[in-house]
Amino acid sequence: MNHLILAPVILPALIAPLIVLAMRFDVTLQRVFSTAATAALVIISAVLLWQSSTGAVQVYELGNWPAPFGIVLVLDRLSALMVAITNLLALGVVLYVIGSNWDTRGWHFHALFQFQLMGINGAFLTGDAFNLFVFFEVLLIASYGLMIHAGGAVRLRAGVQYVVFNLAGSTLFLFALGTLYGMTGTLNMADLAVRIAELPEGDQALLRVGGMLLLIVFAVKAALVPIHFWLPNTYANAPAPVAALFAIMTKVGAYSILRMYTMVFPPDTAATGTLFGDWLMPAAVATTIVGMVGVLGAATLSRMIAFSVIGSVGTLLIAIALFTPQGTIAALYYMVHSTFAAAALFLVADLVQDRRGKWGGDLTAAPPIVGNGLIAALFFTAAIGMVGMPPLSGFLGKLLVLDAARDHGQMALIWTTIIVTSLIAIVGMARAGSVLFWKAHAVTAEGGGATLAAGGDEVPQNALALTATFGILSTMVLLSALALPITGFLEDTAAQLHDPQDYIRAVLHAVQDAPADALGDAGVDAPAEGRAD
Amino acid sequence: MIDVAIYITFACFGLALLLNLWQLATAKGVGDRVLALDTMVINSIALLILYGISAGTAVYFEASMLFAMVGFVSTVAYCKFMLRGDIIE
Amino acid sequence: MTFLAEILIAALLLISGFFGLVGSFGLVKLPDPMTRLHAPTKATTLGVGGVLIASMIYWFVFGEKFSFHELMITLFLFLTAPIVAHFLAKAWLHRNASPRDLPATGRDVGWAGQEGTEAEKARREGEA
Amino acid sequence: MLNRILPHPLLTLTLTLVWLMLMNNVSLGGVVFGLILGVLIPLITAPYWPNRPRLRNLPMIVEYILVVLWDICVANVIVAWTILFKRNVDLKSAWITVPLDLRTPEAITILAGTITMTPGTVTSDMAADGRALLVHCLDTDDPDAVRDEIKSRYERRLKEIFE
Amino acid sequence: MEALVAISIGTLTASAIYLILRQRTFAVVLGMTLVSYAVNVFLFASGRLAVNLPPVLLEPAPYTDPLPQALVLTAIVIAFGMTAVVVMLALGAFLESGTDKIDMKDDDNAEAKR
Amino acid sequence: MSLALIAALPFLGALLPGLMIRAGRNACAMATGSVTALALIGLLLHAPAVVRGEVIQARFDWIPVLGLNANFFLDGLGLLFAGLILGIGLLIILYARFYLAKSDPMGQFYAYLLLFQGAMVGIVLSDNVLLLLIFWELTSLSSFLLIGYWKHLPEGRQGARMALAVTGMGGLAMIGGMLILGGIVGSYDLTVILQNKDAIQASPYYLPALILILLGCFTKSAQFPFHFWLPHAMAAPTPVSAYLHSATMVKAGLFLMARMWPVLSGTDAWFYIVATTGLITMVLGAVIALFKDDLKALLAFSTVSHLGFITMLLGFGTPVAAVVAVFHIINHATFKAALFMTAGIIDHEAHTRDIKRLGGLRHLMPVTFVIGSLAALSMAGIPPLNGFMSKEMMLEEAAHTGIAVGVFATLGALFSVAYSFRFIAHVFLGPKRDDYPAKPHDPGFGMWAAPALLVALVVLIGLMPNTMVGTLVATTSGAVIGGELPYYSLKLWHGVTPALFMSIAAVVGGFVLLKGHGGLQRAWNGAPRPEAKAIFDAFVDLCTRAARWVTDLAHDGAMTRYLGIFTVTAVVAGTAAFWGGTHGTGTRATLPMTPVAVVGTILIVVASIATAALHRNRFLSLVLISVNGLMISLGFVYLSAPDLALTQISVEVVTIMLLLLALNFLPKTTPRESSPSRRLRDMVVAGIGGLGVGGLIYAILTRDLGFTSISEFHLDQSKPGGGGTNVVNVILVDFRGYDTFGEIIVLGIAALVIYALTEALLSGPAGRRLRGWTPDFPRAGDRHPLMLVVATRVMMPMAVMVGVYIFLRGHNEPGGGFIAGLVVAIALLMQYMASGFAWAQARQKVQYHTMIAWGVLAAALTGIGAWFNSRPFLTSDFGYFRIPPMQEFELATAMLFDVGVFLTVVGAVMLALASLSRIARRAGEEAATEPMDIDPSAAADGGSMPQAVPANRTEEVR
Ligand code: NA
Ligand code: NA
Repeated sequence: MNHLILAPVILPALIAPLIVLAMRFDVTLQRVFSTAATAALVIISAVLLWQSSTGAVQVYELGNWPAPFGIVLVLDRLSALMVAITNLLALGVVLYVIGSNWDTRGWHFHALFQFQLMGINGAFLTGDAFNLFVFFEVLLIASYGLMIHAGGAVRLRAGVQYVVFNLAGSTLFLFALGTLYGMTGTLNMADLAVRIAELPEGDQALLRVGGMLLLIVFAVKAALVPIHFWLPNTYANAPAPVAALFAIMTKVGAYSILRMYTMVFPPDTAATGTLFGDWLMPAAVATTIVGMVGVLGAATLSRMIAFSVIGSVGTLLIAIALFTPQGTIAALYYMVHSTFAAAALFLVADLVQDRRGKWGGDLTAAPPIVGNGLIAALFFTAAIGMVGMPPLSGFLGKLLVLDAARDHGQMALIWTTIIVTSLIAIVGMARAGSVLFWKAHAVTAEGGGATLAAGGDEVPQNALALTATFGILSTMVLLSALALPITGFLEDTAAQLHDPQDYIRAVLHAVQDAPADALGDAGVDAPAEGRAD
Repeated sequence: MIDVAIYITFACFGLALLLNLWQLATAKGVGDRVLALDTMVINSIALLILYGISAGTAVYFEASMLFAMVGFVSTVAYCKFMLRGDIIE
Repeated sequence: MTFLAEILIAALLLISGFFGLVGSFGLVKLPDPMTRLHAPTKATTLGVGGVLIASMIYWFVFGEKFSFHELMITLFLFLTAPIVAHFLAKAWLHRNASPRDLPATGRDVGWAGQEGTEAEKARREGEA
Repeated sequence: MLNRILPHPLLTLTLTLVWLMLMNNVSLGGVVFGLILGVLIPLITAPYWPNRPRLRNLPMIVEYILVVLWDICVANVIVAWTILFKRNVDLKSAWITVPLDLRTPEAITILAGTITMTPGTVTSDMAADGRALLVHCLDTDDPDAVRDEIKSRYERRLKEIFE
Repeated sequence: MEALVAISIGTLTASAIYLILRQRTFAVVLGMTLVSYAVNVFLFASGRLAVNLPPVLLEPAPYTDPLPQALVLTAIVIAFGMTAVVVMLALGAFLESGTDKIDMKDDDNAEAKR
Repeated sequence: MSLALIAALPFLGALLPGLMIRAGRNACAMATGSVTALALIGLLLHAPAVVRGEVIQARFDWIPVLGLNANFFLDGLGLLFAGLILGIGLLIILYARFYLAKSDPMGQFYAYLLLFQGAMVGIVLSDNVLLLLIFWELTSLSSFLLIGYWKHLPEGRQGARMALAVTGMGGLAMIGGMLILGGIVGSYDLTVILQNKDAIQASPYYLPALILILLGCFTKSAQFPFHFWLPHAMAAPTPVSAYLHSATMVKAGLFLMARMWPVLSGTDAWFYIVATTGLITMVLGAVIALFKDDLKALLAFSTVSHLGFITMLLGFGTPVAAVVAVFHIINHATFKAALFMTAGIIDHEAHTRDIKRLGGLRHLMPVTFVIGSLAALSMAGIPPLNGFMSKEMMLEEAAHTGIAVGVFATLGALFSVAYSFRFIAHVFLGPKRDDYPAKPHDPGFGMWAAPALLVALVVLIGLMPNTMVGTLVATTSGAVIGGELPYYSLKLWHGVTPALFMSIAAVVGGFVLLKGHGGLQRAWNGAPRPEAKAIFDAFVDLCTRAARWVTDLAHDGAMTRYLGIFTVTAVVAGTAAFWGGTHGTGTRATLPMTPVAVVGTILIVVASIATAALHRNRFLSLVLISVNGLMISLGFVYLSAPDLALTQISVEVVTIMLLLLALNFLPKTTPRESSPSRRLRDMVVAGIGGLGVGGLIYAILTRDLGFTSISEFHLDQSKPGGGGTNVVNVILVDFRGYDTFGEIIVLGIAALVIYALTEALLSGPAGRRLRGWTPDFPRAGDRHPLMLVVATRVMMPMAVMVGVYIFLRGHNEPGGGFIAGLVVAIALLMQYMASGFAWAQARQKVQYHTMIAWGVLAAALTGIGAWFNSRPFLTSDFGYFRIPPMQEFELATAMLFDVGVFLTVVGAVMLALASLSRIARRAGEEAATEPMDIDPSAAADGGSMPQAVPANRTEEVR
């Protein structure tokens, strides 16, 4: 029993109410506690990552009830990895937020931020399908609050769209869960896997419906075409640091697909076969195209970044939809990469918008901003990462995806898509960067003006914000430089995912160790067994 | 004998519900519809108690109690809205 | 004894069913909203009341326990029904009646719903 | 002091009874726990009930309740009759003003409620100074008689109870 | 009985979808409320139907499946929280922008203005 | 020095210029030069071994799962290119030190230059094609930065973007090619690939791989039809042009063709694609070069032409041609770099590069004249310079290949002579002019040293080819061919060969052409011809517009369509999934349809359809929603779910109240906006959605569960393990207490979000708008009617009592913290409705924020409490106690958890309503100071007159 597994959930769940209770009028205290908690989460998740790297699957039985009857948290390589990137990203974002004073532009930022972390970490750690729904809701409702942080007409209207679309998604989630429970009588993911493998033949069609609806739910979270529509307006209108944090949100969907469709509905399931991969792949390809075309067509910086998020999700989902260990390695690497790439871009976008005054993020020429060179460098670095040019991790990620897709039936389509859309994205990002940072000099030259005056006094002293941005950018360098140990870890992770027997055994040990009929006539004996330490 | 009475009473309240529905669907003003809704709640309470008798259980009692409380509050809220717009000014 | 109780219960049930039905029928049948208001506020209270008393007797005789929590609901309904009717009437008056349609209060002020409070009036005048 | 602990003794009693009703049995434990709650809850809710009226004349209370209960039964029959057998065109509904002698809000509320629960009348509004009730009659030939009956049958008794 | 439940869920869902596809936020919120009713009943029904077998052990066995009920309770609460937020958000959007249209065609590309 | 270090040095060194620039421009240039020199020395240390035929290697694992490893190797080809890159790089660094103006940020320039250098060295040293790709793309990137170095010039920006787009495209295509190649061979290591010629050429994927790789090479080396980007990249500072666009980057494509030559060449496809492309490029480039007035443009197209020249040779696929290609690579690097630097000097001194404004400079700039002329003569292929030799050998090879090839090759050479002579004649010869934009004179030694050195090489190689480069050519050619060297000889005089005549024809023809240049130029200018840049720009612009159009069309904010698509997607995908699987009809016995159930269903059906049909009357639609809620609660009771019924009905009323509070400020009706066809469409979508869901649940309901549900365990263990008889509640607070924990947090967050939103609204434009808000329908008098106030006084304590009751019994009978919380909240709401928010709030001691926080904390701490019992989070404990005179009662930690639920629910509901009430207050509503508006007992005659209190004086809710 390793209570540390619970820490990524319970720590923010304690800090957030504490902030509401004791320090809701004191921003400084909030900052201290929020940062300290997030830093602690980074350390905790590093320890968890290290623990998971042994290959052992650790199970935490909440309420001391054995799976599948109670809810369990499961720490395997994948969940440890996801928790780690979440908290690392969060640390960067919270520092940025403090540095840029975003947290003082509205109420309850830090409390909502901690709840958001709680929701995301919880979703990654849970081993129960319905609990996944609950934590989806936790992270969503916190994200609603963060998205509309500081208000404003356009943001609120975009917020309405965001909430409504996700409510529709959550509703579908429940329909899917109802169907799955109705067909299998269980909610535990490992138990679902076991039961689905033994499903009566006549129930297969309905199970397929359940699986498909669930896939759509996750696809909504991941922003897969044609149900990605919530994303551009949301990300483009959310406060930029919040959008940066949201970079992990689409990954929650991707994670869920990876988890569910390698363990619960693996391609060798009699009932479902390759159904999900067959549907996912074309959608992923379309997503990549829509996203990268959007990058080229966007009129504002944040919208461009939002579309690049969609495009990267498409590439990620292509890798996932392969449902092979190679594909999963590629997917995981690209997932980590694209999270930080998108976050970095959003933070840079905020730096830019903050300094451009009335021009904001419009991709039209304006006088150069304060610190043009530095911010341009940050932008180009982030953009290089996002479009997948070397030496940052995006290029390696795309290579991994391409290489993994080699044996897929749609190989030509996949390769063409990824390669052509990369070009489109390169052209789009280059255009944006050149307009924002280079054309600015032309404006000065023509107008004879100096740099944007607005910068001088209004832009806060934000060394911390710059540092945070730099920190997030440097993760892409590290991902690239440390590719050897990282891909090694991911290789093991993929192996663990594609052979879920260890996971299932670890979760269901109580049932499998007990006599076969323990469930039927458990009577009074079972608690002794079930609740033993 | 009780069973028959229960059956008839069920039918009466069921019919009453349908009449309420009819009123709800055809009434001209909103006030009439709120009244129909309130009557519906009362009839539902009767049905619940009746169900308790017919099933021989008291487990549904709290539901009818809550129906009574909630029906009242929502009707008042609807009326306050019609009167003042703001229900908790 | 049991037989008597059965008859009593059955009768109460039938009475309540009858009044419940009549109340809802009146809702449909009566000509205008104010008259319709009379039907359910009265008939249905007795309708529910009958069932509640029947339930109490039923438990006392067949459940062999003294059940009186039904009184709780009765209490509640008797407390709330007049308020509901009052509010519905006020709402109807507000939307459909003018002071001319109503009798005089016999005081130097009008009816509360029609008149509004002094503060309210002052504010309206201030705006105008 | 006692007033502090028991701001509304009658309410405490009522709540204890409510508790017993909820528990649906009478036991010593139940009474004790009900009393505890009956003391605690008014302590919390007391601020919401300022200017609590004092009740006198207990027999009159009982009498009043019985009268009203009887009238309710009668009301139901009469209204049922009206609904079922009287043609709508024959209905003679009317508005009547009932001037009030009562001053206590609680008493006025009970009167208004009684009016609504009894034959063919609904309390619809109150004068802006609280000195008259607007009552709607479902079907009456003589509105003044209705008004007089209300005043003599109910208001008189309430005045004895409350004021 | 099963058919009645299915019809109810189906009609609720259909009405809800129609409302969700409307242009004004209020209608969409209504639709969301309706569809949450539908999905709650759906989830509840996934444990199959039973009459008068509440899962309260004071009554004699058998019992209906208690688990979907617990799930629905959680879902109801969550849906309530969500509805509260979306109502408030819709109101806020209306007060800020003067329109309660859910489509944002006019100012689609507008950046967040601070 | 390890190869990896040689490749890494420039990258590491790229940090230096930025630091050293603080120590001055010389220090900066010195530091940069040292880095390059160090790498060059490291490289040359390996030279003897390479010449001996050894292959130097360095290997590091990087991403073994992908086969992408940091493997380097050095053979003759690598040595030549690395030498060129570092050697010329050194000269460029020297040259740039004097070329750059004071205002140019030199640190940045050198940093970019070193990045580029590192990337180039990486390309030529890579022993892993994926690694090579990385360096390949890096050159595109760093050249993007270098071309765009002068940020204020639009040509620089556009040129940089075009270069990036074109070479980036090629690089991406090459990724595909390399991946195919690696797939065929089973390794991405070049040394392995190079040994698998047969496997590669036999593979069906050979042609796609070839085309993709060549795309990369051609774009990089500016081969037709991708030649157009190169001249526009000339907007870069001259050192960049000299380095990237003559000596190194553009040769990366050639390098790769040479590198892959052993495995890719020798096929018809190779010959036709590569040789033809090279030939066309050579001729076309030369023709265009003749008509360019900008010196750098002339040189740029000349470069294009010479690259075509080399490409063609590689395309011939014969070993001798390969040797010639290698030789010309060396020669071209020397004379072209010198020429670029010359052009730079002229630009620097005369302040123009326009040939039409130049002429007669031999008098003013004698040193430059000598350097430039010698280099140009070599470019023209005039003996005894090195350019002559390789051109002769090329013509020889062309003549052997075919008549047509020979003719075109001669034509190319002819134009080459023409523009070379033009360079000399129109810049240096002729009369001195008096209208130069500046006063030109020879620059200082520092600036002409580098080109002078190169021209010295031009002459020396021409005179003593074998001494100078014999070994280098042999070693390199050996590496390219990957086998036995053919017979060849590097010398000026090969005897009377076809090439000699072709050469003579070219020189004579070139002279003639130059004489008639004036007329030809006019004809050229007059002739319509496609302008590549315009086409490219138009194309990119078109793509951008198309991308914007299609993106904005699809993402126009039309939420209604988004949701429609979502619904259709779900239905279509769900249906498709269904039809693909085996479906057996359910055999479960169904429950009888009772009349009351039928009535309930009718009510739900009618009410829900009516809600949709009448939704434009918003208030009415709420009433109809209530009917649904009521009937569903009734249904829950009927179907054995009392807890659900309780929760549903109480949640519903709170929801309705929230909606009513919001509706107060919203329009009361919805206009009819959709067309009938649109409504019909939506009805169809809604209909199939409803059918799908209804069908799905019917199918589930009519079949038995194929397994034992896990809830059997819950029923078994509820009492012994959870200590409660209400299994639903035990599941909520114990078996699945963690779900409930999440659920109350959702509720708490909802309240916080609503509060934060209200704050934002009140401080924004909405707050101002609210101040001027007037009700949209007349308000009745009597805000707080006496009857309701009095009734509430009795009912609120009773309702609180009911709440306590429901809370306490929850564990064993229907009820629990959540429902209790709602009941209490409803009781408070009743009070708020009766006497107004302000009056009630003033009597309310607990802050709702605090309540929510304590609720969540109570639940969490209860769960954590189990840790001290060394049990997992949320492990419950319970026991039975007895305090006389009460009966035995149970206490469970789960109840403490339920207290948390209770507090959160009350706090959240009330905070949400309080927020809405604050909006109302801002809208000009007065706070009530009395519990009721009309209190006949308060005044002797007449009701009390409630006094309005301005909003700001009443206590704000936090
Ligand atoms: Na009456
Ligand atoms: Na527990």
